[in-house]
Amino acid sequence: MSEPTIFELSRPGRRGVEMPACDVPSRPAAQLLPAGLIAEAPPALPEVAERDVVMHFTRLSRANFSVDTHFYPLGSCTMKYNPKVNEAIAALAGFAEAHPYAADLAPGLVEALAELSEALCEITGMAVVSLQPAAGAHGELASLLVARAYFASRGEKRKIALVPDSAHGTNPASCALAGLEVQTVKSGANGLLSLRDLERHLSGDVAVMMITNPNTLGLFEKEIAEIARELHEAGALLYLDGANMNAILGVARPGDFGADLMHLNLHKTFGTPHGGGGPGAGPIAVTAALAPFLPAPVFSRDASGEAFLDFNRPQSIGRVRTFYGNVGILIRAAAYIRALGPRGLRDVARYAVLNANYLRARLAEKYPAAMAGACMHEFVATGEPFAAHGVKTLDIAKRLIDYGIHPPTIYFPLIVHEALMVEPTETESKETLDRFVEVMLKIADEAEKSPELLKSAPNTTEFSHFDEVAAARKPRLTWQPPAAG
Amino acid sequence: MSEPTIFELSRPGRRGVEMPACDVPSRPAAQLLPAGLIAEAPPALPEVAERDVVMHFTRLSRANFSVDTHFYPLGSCTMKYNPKVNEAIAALAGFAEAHPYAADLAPGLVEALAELSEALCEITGMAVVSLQPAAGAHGELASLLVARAYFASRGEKRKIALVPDSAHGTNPASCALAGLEVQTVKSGANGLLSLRDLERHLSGDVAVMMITNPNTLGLFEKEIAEIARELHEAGALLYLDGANMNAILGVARPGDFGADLMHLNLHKTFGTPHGGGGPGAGPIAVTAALAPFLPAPVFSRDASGEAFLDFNRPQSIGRVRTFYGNVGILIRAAAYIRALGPRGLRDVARYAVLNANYLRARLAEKYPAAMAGACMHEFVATGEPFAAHGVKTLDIAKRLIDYGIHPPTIYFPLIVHEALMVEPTETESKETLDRFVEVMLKIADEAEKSPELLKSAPNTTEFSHFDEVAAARKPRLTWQPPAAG
Amino acid sequence: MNYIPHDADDVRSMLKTIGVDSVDALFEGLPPEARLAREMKLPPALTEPELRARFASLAAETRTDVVSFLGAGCYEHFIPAAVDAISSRGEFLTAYTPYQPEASQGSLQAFFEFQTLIARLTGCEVSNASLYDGATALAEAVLMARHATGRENVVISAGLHPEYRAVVETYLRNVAPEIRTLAHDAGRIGAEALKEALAGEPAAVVVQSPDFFGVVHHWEPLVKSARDAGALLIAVADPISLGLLKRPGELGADIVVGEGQPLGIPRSFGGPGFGFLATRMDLVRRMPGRLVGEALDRHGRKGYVLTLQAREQHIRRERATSNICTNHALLALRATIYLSLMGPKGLRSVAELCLAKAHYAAERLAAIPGVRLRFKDAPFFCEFAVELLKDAAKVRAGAIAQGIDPGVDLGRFDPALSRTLLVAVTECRTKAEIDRLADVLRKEVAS
Amino acid sequence: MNYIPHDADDVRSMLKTIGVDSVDALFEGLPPEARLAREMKLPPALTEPELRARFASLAAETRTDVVSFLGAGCYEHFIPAAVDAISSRGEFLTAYTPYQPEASQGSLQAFFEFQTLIARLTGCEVSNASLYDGATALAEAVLMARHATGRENVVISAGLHPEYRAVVETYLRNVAPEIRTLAHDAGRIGAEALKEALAGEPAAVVVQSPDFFGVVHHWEPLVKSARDAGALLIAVADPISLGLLKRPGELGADIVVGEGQPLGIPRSFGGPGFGFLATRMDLVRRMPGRLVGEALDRHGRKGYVLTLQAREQHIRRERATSNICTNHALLALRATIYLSLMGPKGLRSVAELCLAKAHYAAERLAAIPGVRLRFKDAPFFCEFAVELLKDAAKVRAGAIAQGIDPGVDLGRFDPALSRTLLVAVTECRTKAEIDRLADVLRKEVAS
Ligand SMILES: Cc1ncc(COP(=O)(O)O)c(C=O)c1O
Ligand SMILES: Cc1ncc(COP(=O)(O)O)c(C=O)c1O
Repeated sequence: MSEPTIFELSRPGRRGVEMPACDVPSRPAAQLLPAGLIAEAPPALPEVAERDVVMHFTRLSRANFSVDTHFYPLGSCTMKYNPKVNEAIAALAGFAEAHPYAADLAPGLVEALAELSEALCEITGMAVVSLQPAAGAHGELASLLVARAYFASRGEKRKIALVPDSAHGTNPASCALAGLEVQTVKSGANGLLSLRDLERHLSGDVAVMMITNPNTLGLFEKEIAEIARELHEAGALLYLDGANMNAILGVARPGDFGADLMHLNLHKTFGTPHGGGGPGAGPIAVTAALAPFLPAPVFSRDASGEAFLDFNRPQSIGRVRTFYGNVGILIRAAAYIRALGPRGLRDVARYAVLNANYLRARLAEKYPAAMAGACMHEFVATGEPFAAHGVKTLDIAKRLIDYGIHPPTIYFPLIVHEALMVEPTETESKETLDRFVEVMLKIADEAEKSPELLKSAPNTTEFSHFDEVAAARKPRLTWQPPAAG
Repeated sequence: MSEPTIFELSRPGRRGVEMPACDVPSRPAAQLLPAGLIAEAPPALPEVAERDVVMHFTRLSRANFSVDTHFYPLGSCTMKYNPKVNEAIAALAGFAEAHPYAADLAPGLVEALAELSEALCEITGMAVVSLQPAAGAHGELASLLVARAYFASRGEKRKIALVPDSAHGTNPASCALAGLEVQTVKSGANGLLSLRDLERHLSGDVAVMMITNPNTLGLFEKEIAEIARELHEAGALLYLDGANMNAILGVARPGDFGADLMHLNLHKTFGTPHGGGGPGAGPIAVTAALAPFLPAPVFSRDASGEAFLDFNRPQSIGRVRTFYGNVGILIRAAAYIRALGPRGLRDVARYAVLNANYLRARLAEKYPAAMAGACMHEFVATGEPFAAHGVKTLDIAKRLIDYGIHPPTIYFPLIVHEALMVEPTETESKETLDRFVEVMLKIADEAEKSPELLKSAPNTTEFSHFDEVAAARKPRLTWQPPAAG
Repeated sequence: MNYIPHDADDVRSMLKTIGVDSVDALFEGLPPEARLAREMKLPPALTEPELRARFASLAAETRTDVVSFLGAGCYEHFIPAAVDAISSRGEFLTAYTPYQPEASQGSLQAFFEFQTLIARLTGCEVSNASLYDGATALAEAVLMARHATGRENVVISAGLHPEYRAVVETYLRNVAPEIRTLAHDAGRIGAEALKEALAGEPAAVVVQSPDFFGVVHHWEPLVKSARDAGALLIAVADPISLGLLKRPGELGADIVVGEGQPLGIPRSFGGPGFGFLATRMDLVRRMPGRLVGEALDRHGRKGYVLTLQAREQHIRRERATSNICTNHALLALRATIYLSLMGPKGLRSVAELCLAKAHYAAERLAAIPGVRLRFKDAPFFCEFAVELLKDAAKVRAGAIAQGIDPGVDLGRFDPALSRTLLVAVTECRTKAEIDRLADVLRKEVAS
Repeated sequence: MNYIPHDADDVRSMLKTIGVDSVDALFEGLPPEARLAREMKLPPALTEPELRARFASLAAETRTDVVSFLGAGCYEHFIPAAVDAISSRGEFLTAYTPYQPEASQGSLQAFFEFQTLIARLTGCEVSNASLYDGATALAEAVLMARHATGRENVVISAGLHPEYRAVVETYLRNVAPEIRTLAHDAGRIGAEALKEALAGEPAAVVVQSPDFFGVVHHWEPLVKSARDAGALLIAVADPISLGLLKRPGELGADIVVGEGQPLGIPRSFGGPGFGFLATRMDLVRRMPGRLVGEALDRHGRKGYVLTLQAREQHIRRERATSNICTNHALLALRATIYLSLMGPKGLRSVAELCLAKAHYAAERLAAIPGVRLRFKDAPFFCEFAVELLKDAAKVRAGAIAQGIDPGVDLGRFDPALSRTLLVAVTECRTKAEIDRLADVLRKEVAS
């Protein structure tokens, strides 16, 4: 039974929530505003009862896979368990009801955000943090603008950004947005960057190199320190895409291996829920040299140790958003960091890496990893061996849905053919991993013996095999009432 | 994929929630308690991670039908929409964290409960209310004990309770618990009690007659006032089972048609959620003559109008439970009553009755109502016409599950063959009712043309056709680890 | 607000289908004298914002800022956030009794797990799926024992919560057996008193441990004496204490009952919590309340159903084991989630924290001039009674003014105890709060 | 707490499968110089009770008791309980971007409904599935306009929220176009100023209405002038005001953006809310952010998929229309639920209440000696600026001491406005509160 849209449930005159009568002496709106401003009718929102709304959206929710209901090893996204206590904490009236221009009335919140900023500095090994960016991509943009402001302050006109071919799409897109010219750097056969490749691209025009470490193949860039050194010698900066920090929390710090600036995805590494696509939070952390250029304000402390919002940053690039950041998410991450403590955070990395390697090892025979050797928190396998049976990675992904498992990330990174990017995260138990292996091996078997099972998958869901090409060719992006027949 | 039990998810040493270290100077438990009191090992609870718990119970929840997800026309249970705002209100710290022996620190709560008591008096037309009983059956017991105390105070030794054959099972069971002897009174062919039948049972030994009105056939007992009069003349009391108050809110009041004492099911009439079986709340309301015998304490007001808990009730039957009642539920009901106001409550009855009659009329051809004519908030149809096809009411019920509708109450009341008791409630829209009709007619058609579809139903659920006889013969009521093989 | 979706067109077309002219016509069957001719005298309807404002302001009157040492059957224990998050899901919250197993496996399996947890917690073979509260569970247990033994009378220990005793008395009022009190001596149950109490061929002996005064009793001698006297031993237990203390069922208690509120349920001014009742398999057909059992479906797959329903009112009517229908399922679910989250180690540590903090508090309070422990030598769990030189109600009022609710003034139960405070200390109280309690009491008793 | 389920046995057996001796061995690929040799200097781990206590005490420092008249882009509106109840469901909360449509129909349909609601609210043909906030939505709209028109420069009205302007400037910093300010005259936009501002071949004209000072502008002349000048008109709108005011899209605005926080989202110190961006279908392939579209599956059944992904960074990389990936989906869901619950009548009545109460407040405040409306003759919606005889920061501090936060001290944006308060009055403020505001301001300005 497919659920109708909320518009189809609408009936003229039906009411959901009603508002109280006006308690002030008042005139009609038409007398309070000049002619021509008021719409004849309110917008055509659906007219539904509260009961309809609750049933409709509750039913819709049940059509989702989610971390709370399914194993969700979506590579690059760190779909770990999101602690319920953090939801309760973020909902506390003292946080949820604070107004951004009444920081003076919310000193505890300012303190919490200052503590978070400090913790992120210690975790990354960087000097100063800005909590403003709303997500990873936003942090990338903010950082690149910081880098550009830094060079501008030195009278340098560097305009090139080096981006590995394995990079996430947001990296080159952020460069473009920041007015930088992207040059793609090829990964080596081992999936890593090499000094030699890099040297070919280095010049006085290079402003920044964006490196994801561990990279999107789940490998640690071994030459990172040398790369940083060469970049620095060439006067360029090393940007660290921190999306994969889950692998190295407490084990290695970007600031220690040469990063000048970076973003974090709190919605990945620090356990905040992904919300069906967001919101996240993408704080950025920079070295002392770059700190003057951070978006203002920054959470800081005065001489007496009191936390405050520091607006007085004359070299700042300005704002990248209104107010101070996605505070509701920041608070969850702050609570997560406090809950785990330094050892707990380090264990996150250790067990995330253990889980990934366990899956890698158990699946290797049927799903060879793109690169040999140990991985970090995730690994990229290839579905190529099944090509002989006419089976693609996409088919494997869809078949997983039939077994109640959310598919891994597929076809990313772009440099791996038929990529299948598996990130189990540390919160999943050995039993869950074993079941995943069992299912994956069963699917491999099916692929060989009855590939049609995969080609037709998923077979257990309400819908299957959407015609996405037709959908994009003639997009229908809003609900339209059926044409009167 | 059936969900394993929480015990099967257990792994030794795995931890969910942990407790802080002890912050007081302390000795080991064995030094604080004498030998022999402490268990060697704690109870064998499952050892699971928070992630396991959340996933397990979230998944389990998804295997339920519920008001939030399905139409749920379960007769006699008034499965109306449960407003979400009442959940938020009951969770307010000032209510949820109040201690029963600190009423002095919760004057607003005492006020709310006094207002609720008063509202229930006005709604029922009775004099005084006790909020103590935890559910309808509990209210029945409390009321019957009140009745017995009343007679005892008058030196009367009446021991008979008259109970119609259409009564809910709790009525006779409560009589038995109260030490009363049950005599069953037959309903007339029209489904109603008649004075003449009653007279046959009346005697100086009759303490009370329990009447559900509207009765469990969904009919209003037309002779109720006369019956009350005759009972009173015989010195007996009229107990009103208020489970069906949804039909007459604001339209008719038990106190006005002769009831001496009654219970309400707040979890039916006043929109509190049913919780998968409870908790409910079953306040009782009585006339002034019976008020002295109510369980103590009672929410009352002093001369200045201040609400207080009145413990000083020397003739009280005593307590029927600890503390004051299911306050979490009472608060929800209090909010519901305040939200709807007198007209909204009256509309509840009007639309509940409208909805039931609409369904009755539309289904009449295929599912004849047990009794002719208009019904109140529910009606009882019979599945008998389908007997010719080997189809029972149970089969129809199970087939409804395939269509995503929770079955009506079946095989109750006992006096209707193959009973199908349908209570749509007022919160359901005409569209929902129309869909139900459509499905019911389709099922009728299936019953005639392909009865095996019904006999095998449900076909869309994980389980179907449990062997309940075997389950009762060799009950397995706790999870047992598989015998070592 | 009224949550009614109909508009005038709907009503018109529905009336037409029904074949009447007006909604009023549907009520014509009601005799005029039964009808209310006026509008009910209730406050007018409120919109959601008004409703929230009204109840928020009533709730705001509660002094949640006062640190509470109240217990006496209703305790502040830590409730993990996941308990609320899961139990508030609509599918659990808005379903009803799982009579249709195919549409209710979620609730059924959860209750089956609940039964197993309670059985393990109490050391019994079987538990039902919840009753209203601890006191009604006890009353039901007493009735069970009377049926099982064919005997009439009951022995109740003096340490039983007075409200539990009151409820048992109410339930037994009309069968009027003898209720004998098992006297305590300086808080403890002596062999002599036990012997005396058991003399009257009782059906059951009821002992609470930790009892109303917090005192912990040894089950073994009680079980033995009850058995020797042909009576069933009914144990009333605090479920948190069972994280640490011996399980009465394992030691031979015939029925174990108690209040489930401490297991992840807010105090809510005393309800709803839930009652649990666990016993031996050979008494299962005498149990009150719902039972969930494993069952195989037509494909031989294991699922869950309500079972042994022949005990219940909807089948057996006046011969049912109890009149209960609606139970406290949602609270049982909360306890199921709570116990699953805590696990054996978590529950033990809650119990150990309660024990340690209560003993620290008792030491601190006992050191105050004018304060002494009522039962100096009796072992206790998380609660203890102190006798004051002053009126307990006055001391309590004075302490509250300083932000501390120091305990339940036992004068409310017995004028003879009007200088006694019952102090509960759970894992939620910090050392700083206990120290403040001691300071405040010192001041109040001295003043 | 660490939410890691492994025990030593698990680890041992997993390491064996992997073929290494220790977890450390898995990190051997990390060069020693990259590794942290010490433990991070962070406070130690907390258990759940400690964590809650710590954050509850930080939250308790917030003065939620002070009645707030603050707005300036972040508003207190009533949030129906059903919004929280539904949006907190795990299936919505813990899913991610619906790349796998078969496993994400719930989110996809909700976002499709969101797009439709925003399109209808703004009077546009199409909306995306959310951006970060109103200001970034505006910056994206400006970039869109630059691409669509092939022009460089931008005109921004003086009434734009200063933080929005700052964000646009940051985003445009490295393309360095001319940003001309469209001056206001006594709060309003005059024909002359408009003409002057439009002289430089702008790609877009950005006008906010109700603007930062609460003033409402007429869209028609703005649309016409922009069109005549070959520029796109970008409207920045308060979604609540669109319950009452004319919809800019219907009047010809090319792009309508705004902040979604007022639609059922708590203030949370300024985030997360969400940005909305709606436009004409002919600009759809230039839009930033995710789009959900209808699609037919192999059985011809209508469902939903992410569509037009070729615009996005994961496909188009440096040529994408935007770099956005993670968006503000959960907040878009909240708005979807909010708008569904309110319906056209509900939203209109919220807007009307805001309007009426703000006007009542303005009248009350304007009557106070030493207080005057900054723009006496300009129409306004729910917010207005008042000029005080005194320093606004001092007046505000004095009022807060009396439990009223009277408005935003505009000195924080511009020292020239240090005697100006921006007062927002939503449907949540009562007459009594507004009267108290007036009393308190009277006192503070006089003192
Ligand atoms: C490696 C990498 N970099 C950057 C991003 C962008 O982060 P966000 O989606 O938070 O904008 C992602 C997110 O998916 C990512 O995986
Ligand atoms: C007619 C009738 N009477 C009494 C009861 C008993 O109420 P409760 O289940 O609340 O104990 C019910 C409940 O189902 C009922 O329908």
